[in-house]
Amino acid sequence: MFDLFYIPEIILSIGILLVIVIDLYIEKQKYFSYLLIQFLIILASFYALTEVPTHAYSSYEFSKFTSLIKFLLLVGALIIFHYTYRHLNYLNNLKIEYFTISVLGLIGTMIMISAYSLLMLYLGIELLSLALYALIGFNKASKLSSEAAIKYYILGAMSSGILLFGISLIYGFTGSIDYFEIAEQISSVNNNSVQFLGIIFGMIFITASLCFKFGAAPFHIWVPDIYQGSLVSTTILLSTLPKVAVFVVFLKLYFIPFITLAFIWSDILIFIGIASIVIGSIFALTQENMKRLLAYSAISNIGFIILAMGLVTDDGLNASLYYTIVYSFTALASFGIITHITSNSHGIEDISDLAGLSKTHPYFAILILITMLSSAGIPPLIGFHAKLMVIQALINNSYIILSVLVVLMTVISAYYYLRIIKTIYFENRENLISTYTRNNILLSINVILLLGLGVFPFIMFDITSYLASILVDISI
Amino acid sequence: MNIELITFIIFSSLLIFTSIKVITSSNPVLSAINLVFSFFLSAVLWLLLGAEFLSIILILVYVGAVMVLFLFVVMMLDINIAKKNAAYIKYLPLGIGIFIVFNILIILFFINTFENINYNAISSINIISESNTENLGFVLFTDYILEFEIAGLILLLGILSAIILTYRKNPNNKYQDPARQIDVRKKDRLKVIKGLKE
Amino acid sequence: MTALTIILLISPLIGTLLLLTCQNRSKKYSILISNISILISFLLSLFILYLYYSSNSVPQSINVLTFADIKLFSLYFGLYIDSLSLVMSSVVTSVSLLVHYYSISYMKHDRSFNRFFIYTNFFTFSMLLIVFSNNFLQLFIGWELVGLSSYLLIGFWIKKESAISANYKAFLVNRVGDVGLLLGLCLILLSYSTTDYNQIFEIKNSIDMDRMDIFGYSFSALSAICMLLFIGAMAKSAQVPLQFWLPDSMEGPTPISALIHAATMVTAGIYMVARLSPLYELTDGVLIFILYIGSITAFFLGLVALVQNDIKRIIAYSTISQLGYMTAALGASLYSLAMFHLITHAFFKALLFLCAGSIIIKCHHEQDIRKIAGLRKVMPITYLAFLYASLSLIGFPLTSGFYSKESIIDAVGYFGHTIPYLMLLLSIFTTTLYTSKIFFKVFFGKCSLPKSEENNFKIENDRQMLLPLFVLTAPAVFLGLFIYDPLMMGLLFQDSLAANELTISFYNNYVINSLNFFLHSFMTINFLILFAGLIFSYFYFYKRSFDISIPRFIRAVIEKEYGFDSLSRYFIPRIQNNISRFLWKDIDISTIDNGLINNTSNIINSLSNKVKKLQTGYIYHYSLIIISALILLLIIMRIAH
Amino acid sequence: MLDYPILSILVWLPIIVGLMLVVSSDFGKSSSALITLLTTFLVFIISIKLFQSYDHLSGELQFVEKLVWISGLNIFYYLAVDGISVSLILLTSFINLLIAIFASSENYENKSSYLGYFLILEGLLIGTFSAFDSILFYIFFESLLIPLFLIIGIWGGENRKYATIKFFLYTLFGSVLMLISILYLANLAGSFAIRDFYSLTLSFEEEVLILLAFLIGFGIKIPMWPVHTWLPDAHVEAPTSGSVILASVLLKVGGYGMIRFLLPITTEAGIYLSEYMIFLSLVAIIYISFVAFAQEDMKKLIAYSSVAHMGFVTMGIFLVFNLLGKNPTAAEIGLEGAMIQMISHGLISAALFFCIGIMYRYSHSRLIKDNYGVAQFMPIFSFLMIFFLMANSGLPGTSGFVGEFLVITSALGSSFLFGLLAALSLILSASYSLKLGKNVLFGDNQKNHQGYIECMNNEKIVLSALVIFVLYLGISPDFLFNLLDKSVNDIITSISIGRA
Amino acid sequence: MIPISYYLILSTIIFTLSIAGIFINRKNILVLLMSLELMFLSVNFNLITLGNYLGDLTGQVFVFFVLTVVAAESAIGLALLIVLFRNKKSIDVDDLSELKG
Repeated sequence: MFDLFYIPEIILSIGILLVIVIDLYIEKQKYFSYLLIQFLIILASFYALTEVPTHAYSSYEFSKFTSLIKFLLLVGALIIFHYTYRHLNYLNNLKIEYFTISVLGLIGTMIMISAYSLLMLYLGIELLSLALYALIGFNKASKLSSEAAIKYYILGAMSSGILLFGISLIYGFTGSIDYFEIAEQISSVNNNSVQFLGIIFGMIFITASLCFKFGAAPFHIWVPDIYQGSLVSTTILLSTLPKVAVFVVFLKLYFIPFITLAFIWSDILIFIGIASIVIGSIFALTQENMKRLLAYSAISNIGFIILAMGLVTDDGLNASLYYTIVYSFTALASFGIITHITSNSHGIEDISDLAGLSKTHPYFAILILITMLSSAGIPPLIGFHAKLMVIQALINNSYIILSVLVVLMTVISAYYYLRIIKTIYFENRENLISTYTRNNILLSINVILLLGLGVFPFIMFDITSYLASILVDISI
Repeated sequence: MNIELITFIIFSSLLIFTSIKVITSSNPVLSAINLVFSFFLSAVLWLLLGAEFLSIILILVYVGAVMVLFLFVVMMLDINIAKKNAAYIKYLPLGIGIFIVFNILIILFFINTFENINYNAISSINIISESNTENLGFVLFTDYILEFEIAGLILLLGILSAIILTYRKNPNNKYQDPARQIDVRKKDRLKVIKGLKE
Repeated sequence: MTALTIILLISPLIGTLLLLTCQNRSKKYSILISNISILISFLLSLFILYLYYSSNSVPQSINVLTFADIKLFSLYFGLYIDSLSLVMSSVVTSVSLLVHYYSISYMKHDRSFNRFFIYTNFFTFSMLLIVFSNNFLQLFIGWELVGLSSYLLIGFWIKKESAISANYKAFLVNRVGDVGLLLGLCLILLSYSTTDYNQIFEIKNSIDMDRMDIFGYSFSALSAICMLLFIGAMAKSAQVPLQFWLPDSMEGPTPISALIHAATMVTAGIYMVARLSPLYELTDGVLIFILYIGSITAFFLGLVALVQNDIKRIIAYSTISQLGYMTAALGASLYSLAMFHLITHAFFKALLFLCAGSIIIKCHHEQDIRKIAGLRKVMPITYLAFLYASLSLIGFPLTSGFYSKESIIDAVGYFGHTIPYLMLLLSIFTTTLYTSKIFFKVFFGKCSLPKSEENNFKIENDRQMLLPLFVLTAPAVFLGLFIYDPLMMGLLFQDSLAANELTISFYNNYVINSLNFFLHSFMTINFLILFAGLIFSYFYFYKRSFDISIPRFIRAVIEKEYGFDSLSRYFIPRIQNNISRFLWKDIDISTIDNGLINNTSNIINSLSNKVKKLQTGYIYHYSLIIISALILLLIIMRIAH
Repeated sequence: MLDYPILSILVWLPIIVGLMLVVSSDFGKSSSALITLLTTFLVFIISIKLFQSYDHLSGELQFVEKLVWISGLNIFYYLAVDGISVSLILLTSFINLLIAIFASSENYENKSSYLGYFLILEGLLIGTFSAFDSILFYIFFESLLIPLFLIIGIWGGENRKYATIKFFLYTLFGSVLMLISILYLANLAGSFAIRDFYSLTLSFEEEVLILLAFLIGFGIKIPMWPVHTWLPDAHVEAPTSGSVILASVLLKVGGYGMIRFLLPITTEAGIYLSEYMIFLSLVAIIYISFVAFAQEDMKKLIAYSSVAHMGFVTMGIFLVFNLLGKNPTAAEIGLEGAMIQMISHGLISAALFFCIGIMYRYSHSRLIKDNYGVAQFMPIFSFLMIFFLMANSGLPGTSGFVGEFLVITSALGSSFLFGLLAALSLILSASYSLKLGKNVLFGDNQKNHQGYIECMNNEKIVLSALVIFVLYLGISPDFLFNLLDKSVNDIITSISIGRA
Repeated sequence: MIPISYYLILSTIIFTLSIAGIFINRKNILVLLMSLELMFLSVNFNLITLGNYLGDLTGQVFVFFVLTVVAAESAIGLALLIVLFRNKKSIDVDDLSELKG
């Protein structure tokens, strides 16, 4: 049982305990602890890739798919921590606990990804959520931060309750919490029986809760407030790692235990997806706050992912995977840039703070330009290909009207991305923006990837096809 | 009508009553006390369901620790007793409405009958002894060992977060910052003033 | 002959290009280049004309240079050498040469001396392009280039407000005609798949039967084409209702008025119809239309000349009226007569204009005849030249104008076109009146010039200005007599014009010969009217023995050019402005841009602003939304399953 | 055939140089201008080489470069040219060369990136004209927005923010609908290659919807009435060179797209709707001419005139539908007319925008009333401008005439009314073009507040080059016809065969 | 035996009561936290009941973990509450609306 196959999680768990202890003794040398954590993550990611698991704990899945996703998460965390360290350091708010809590949350995401039973899933989600509650409230001096934290806490706990209620229903009507057994059970249930209805109810509860975690409309309501209230470094974490994890949870839940219910959840997901796209686009239109705007943009992006997933086809699955990875890339870049730009020693708050950035910091201006255009889905950037794949999947499944609606929303959403570009490039107001570095190689690579992968989209396409193929291997 | 049913009816109606009190009472202390009552009542009902260990845990952990924590916070924060304001009344019908809709949706469904459910493939049920605690302990440390470990992580996280969130240096404490002492330059301290010649 | 013709044609173009390159050289270069190039053309056209007649050549159509030859259409530079084009080119180049020579002195004080010659040379080239064209595309190109040079020359004085509005108007009105011409051209291309005159003449009959729908009516394709082409001619030759640009074009330098707006360009329409006479002969109804247009123009625009006071404008209206005669002749299928009048008119009208120019220069750019008087003594040469030109214009027996004009009137009457005949007859009277009006007012009475200049006989004007007057007098007075008989016998344009037999029959049965015609004319009503006109004007303008008050209403109508004046000056611009503003402000900006486009974005924006309020920030609202959504999903599922 | 990938070079050379210029702000003004000049010149030379090596007797696609781009989706990196593409590529490289020459004397803040964006734009335009994979086409088509957006937004006029956003969203709106059609077609065809779409059999309803989507997409780009309102705003705010490239090349993308997509794919629907579409074109020609007449801003006037001239292009294209059964020759005339009109308008509008830019330099106003009596001070310039205005009003002997003439001929082949209405443009275009000349160039400007002086040598070179080409195309459009003939013919025959 | 539905209905009522508690409450965040506790209680009820019905221990194991997690969660929640109180000097729900729009 204690084989080394769940090494990344174990490494991180044990390592983080060590860091907590070590940190107590070398309180002043924060950089050392930080390096230690980064080293841990690198080690874990190394093992995540190299160790090909041979067999599995019944409620914990190991596969190429999960290892790859974990690897991506770890790399993401590495980058995020890199930004975070410098950002917090600059804001004089650096505590090594921030990283330890983050790492625990990271473990939570990994558990979610590997979870093969509802209990494990619940624990993973909670580990992540608890970490996020703390991280959001981390900026103790800020009213907004604590307000956001308490909001997220109450709503998050409520959604946990809903999740649990759903789980209990599923457990009650199938007699198991193991994905595989649930799947078997559901496939043998009569479509018209009461039991079936109960399972559907349970599934809806779970869906609602997961959509909440995902930030999909109409369960998105917390997203903008929380994005705005928390530190940028928390926002960047919040908008990337949990999304990927929840996405994988979605995939695994819907494509393993609930696959026979696809005819029901596909409609729900499509509805939720469209609602997210519409709400994300429309609400974002008049936002003044940068993080808030990006939050709505995230909602709309999540909508694309869910929509593609709701198609229950190979190309839909492919598209959603593609979109998720691209979205994470883009979010990493956009928030990453914001961590580097500060105004009056605070993080960038309003879009108008960015006015004239192109004159004072052309490097960052170009980065934002590319990132925003990619988010808007303008070719040849990678964001375009992501949207293209989703729309193509929609059309291949004859959802023409929906696809028209979706592209119209894309046009609307393009407006607010353009507004940012407009502020940066076309306005010459004086600003007090300062940056603590002239450039950042990681950030540059990240942004160049948005362009490069857009010109060579087949790289990304091959990766996702591979991921999808190994995912399908497992689920069927 | 057997004794079990009577117990159930009494305790469950009490439970509902205390629950309503929890959410409606204007004084948070009262709410907390009612919540404690609810936990007690639940523990009894859980006993009826044969979950002895959990009912003990509920009382020990919840009433003993969590609810005390709640009360502690109530005291610490020195919160005024809230008045029932107009908004409360305004939203009450909505609350009742949702309450009813939700209940109709689910309760009707439950009433419909929960019997005759056909479970095809239930995995093995690990019952090794009569004792609920022993059984629980067994599965916890065999089948659910990984989850158990994770629960440990969660608790660690809880501790860590609670500390990091609430801990603050007392601003009244006077202490020296050695780094700043070392960093001092002469010109920061010494200011040469050219005086007027007398 | 071909090579010579090419040189003839190219010479003014080369002149233009050379002039373009010597922008900053002295005036001498400009004078030399421009005049010599035209001189070459002139001499060559006379020479080729001589060659043509002496060697009894037949008309030939030569494609010289192909620019584009695709199966769809071909654009080539071609020459149609026959008596018609050669005679026309002789007229054009001779008038052009004289005007060039005249201009040397007329324009000597102008800063843009060189530019003037660039334009005139270019104009001559364009005109020759029309004259020698053997296909419609080349015709159209020449046609437009002529319009362009006219545009540039009218607006030659770029600082003069009236001039630049006049050239704008002239170009636009010409464009109206061009629409007709272009449509005709396109139809030709569609129907015949060629634009070559000869090819079209050959297959005209087979195509004639083709019908085409225009606004629901069926027309013969050929008639439609001819009609459209004539609309082009109407604009260029200033026929009602597209005549109103011509008086305004008098804002240009006077030599230009002589060259372009009297002698050459305005006759391009006449020339074109004559050139296409084989086609026009086959049409039904179009010729009648032409006839009526012509006679209406001749009569009514002559009347307008009566009430004008600007010397150049009077002559301009006279030009329109005379062009009406030519058009009427075309309409009566008397193509050679039309050409004849074209030729004579070119000379005497050019002469009139040059005289006017001379007067204007002498009077320091005073053009109002009420303020000019008594120049007979001061400008004897101009006086004489003007006298001869006027006699020719009014058709005094034996002059060129007499032969050409009387023949047209008599022939129109002879062939039984009563109403046009009457209008043409009456217009003799008006012609006489306005001509005498200028003549008497300008040359008689008390001299209007300051005393110092009055007695200065020696310098009437520069010699360069007077020489052309001398030279032009000859053809203006005597040319008619010389070519009348051969022309009427159909010898002159034998091969080029259709329906010569009509003219010939008229000649044989009515005219007999020129002398007979001269004698006979004294007995006709024409002469009576002319004579009455002369008597009347002698007493009215010279003796001032009586005064006629024309009713104010009629006077107003005539002065306003039957409303065309207001139409062109106020209504059309105002309508266009109003329509434009309406379309721009009300439809484009208000309806489409603000109404549809910006409103959409505004609606979305305000929608966003409104729905944004749903995000209240209160936890209970948030939880309410989440729970409601959950319940909604549950209800939907409950209903669905 | 050449043994090197000439199209890829044409596409990527300017893009790469442009990116370098954009990213590195270290280049000085003069060196960046020199680099741009050299690059555009090189591209121009290469495109001439392309033109020379192009075999115009063969209707096949030439210089094909086809690589798998995204294998799973059958998306190809598929560059090729036919006659239509070659002509437009020539136009693009020529206009860009002129812009490089013109811009060499202009003074802009951050000039190296300014020029860089133009180079990127050039590459993308060439890519658009040579892409034969629909997604590749779409990518180039959409990417065009980015550099232009920045050019107008950064170096534009007062109201540039509004104009750029409007321009961007407007065109984006059109193109996303088009994208849906492309995806739909690709789903049916199983491939994204444009030529594979031609052989699809679509139901009538499908065709109508696809046609409408394409019509909106390309109609906005070209732009057609009533979706033209972005153009005047964009033009007014754009810097001179921006206006030039926008008017002379970018609008052509719409027409090109119509010929590539609309004509062959949605033939039946096109025939059904042709009268409405021709009506729209006629509205563009007449209505917009009136609107142009009312303008007080020189650039707006020319912008509206562009819309009106593009009306001829769309009309020529849509006439093909109308004439397909009736009169194939006239259809061919119409399509060639449309193509020639595109090229010619590219030259003439470029010239006019250059002219306005030169005047703006002195008067700092684009309003007609602020520019007065220019001819007194700038005779050569005025002469050239009058020439271009005349060309704009379709004077025979200039290129402006040929296209209009062919389209009107074709229209007459369809119905007299169409021909007549189209021909009215002769009057209307003259009325607004000459009004501009009359009010701006002529008149007596005693005071001369503006301090006009004759334009600089590089500007003279630019304008004279345009004069030469306008005249050459007007007098001897043979080479263009030869280039286009086979391709146009092929399109029409393939449509006819497809119907039969 | 008491029918299983009774328990389920009871738990559902408590669940709904707790949800109603979240949005009826206008004043005090603490009560919200207590409502949440009530919610988890009802869910636990469900799990135990169903586990009992199925004769399966999984339900109870689940409840065990839920109790653990909720304990940790309440700790964090209360900590956040304290931070909030320090910042705002109030834990009124109505004061929690700086983030909106």
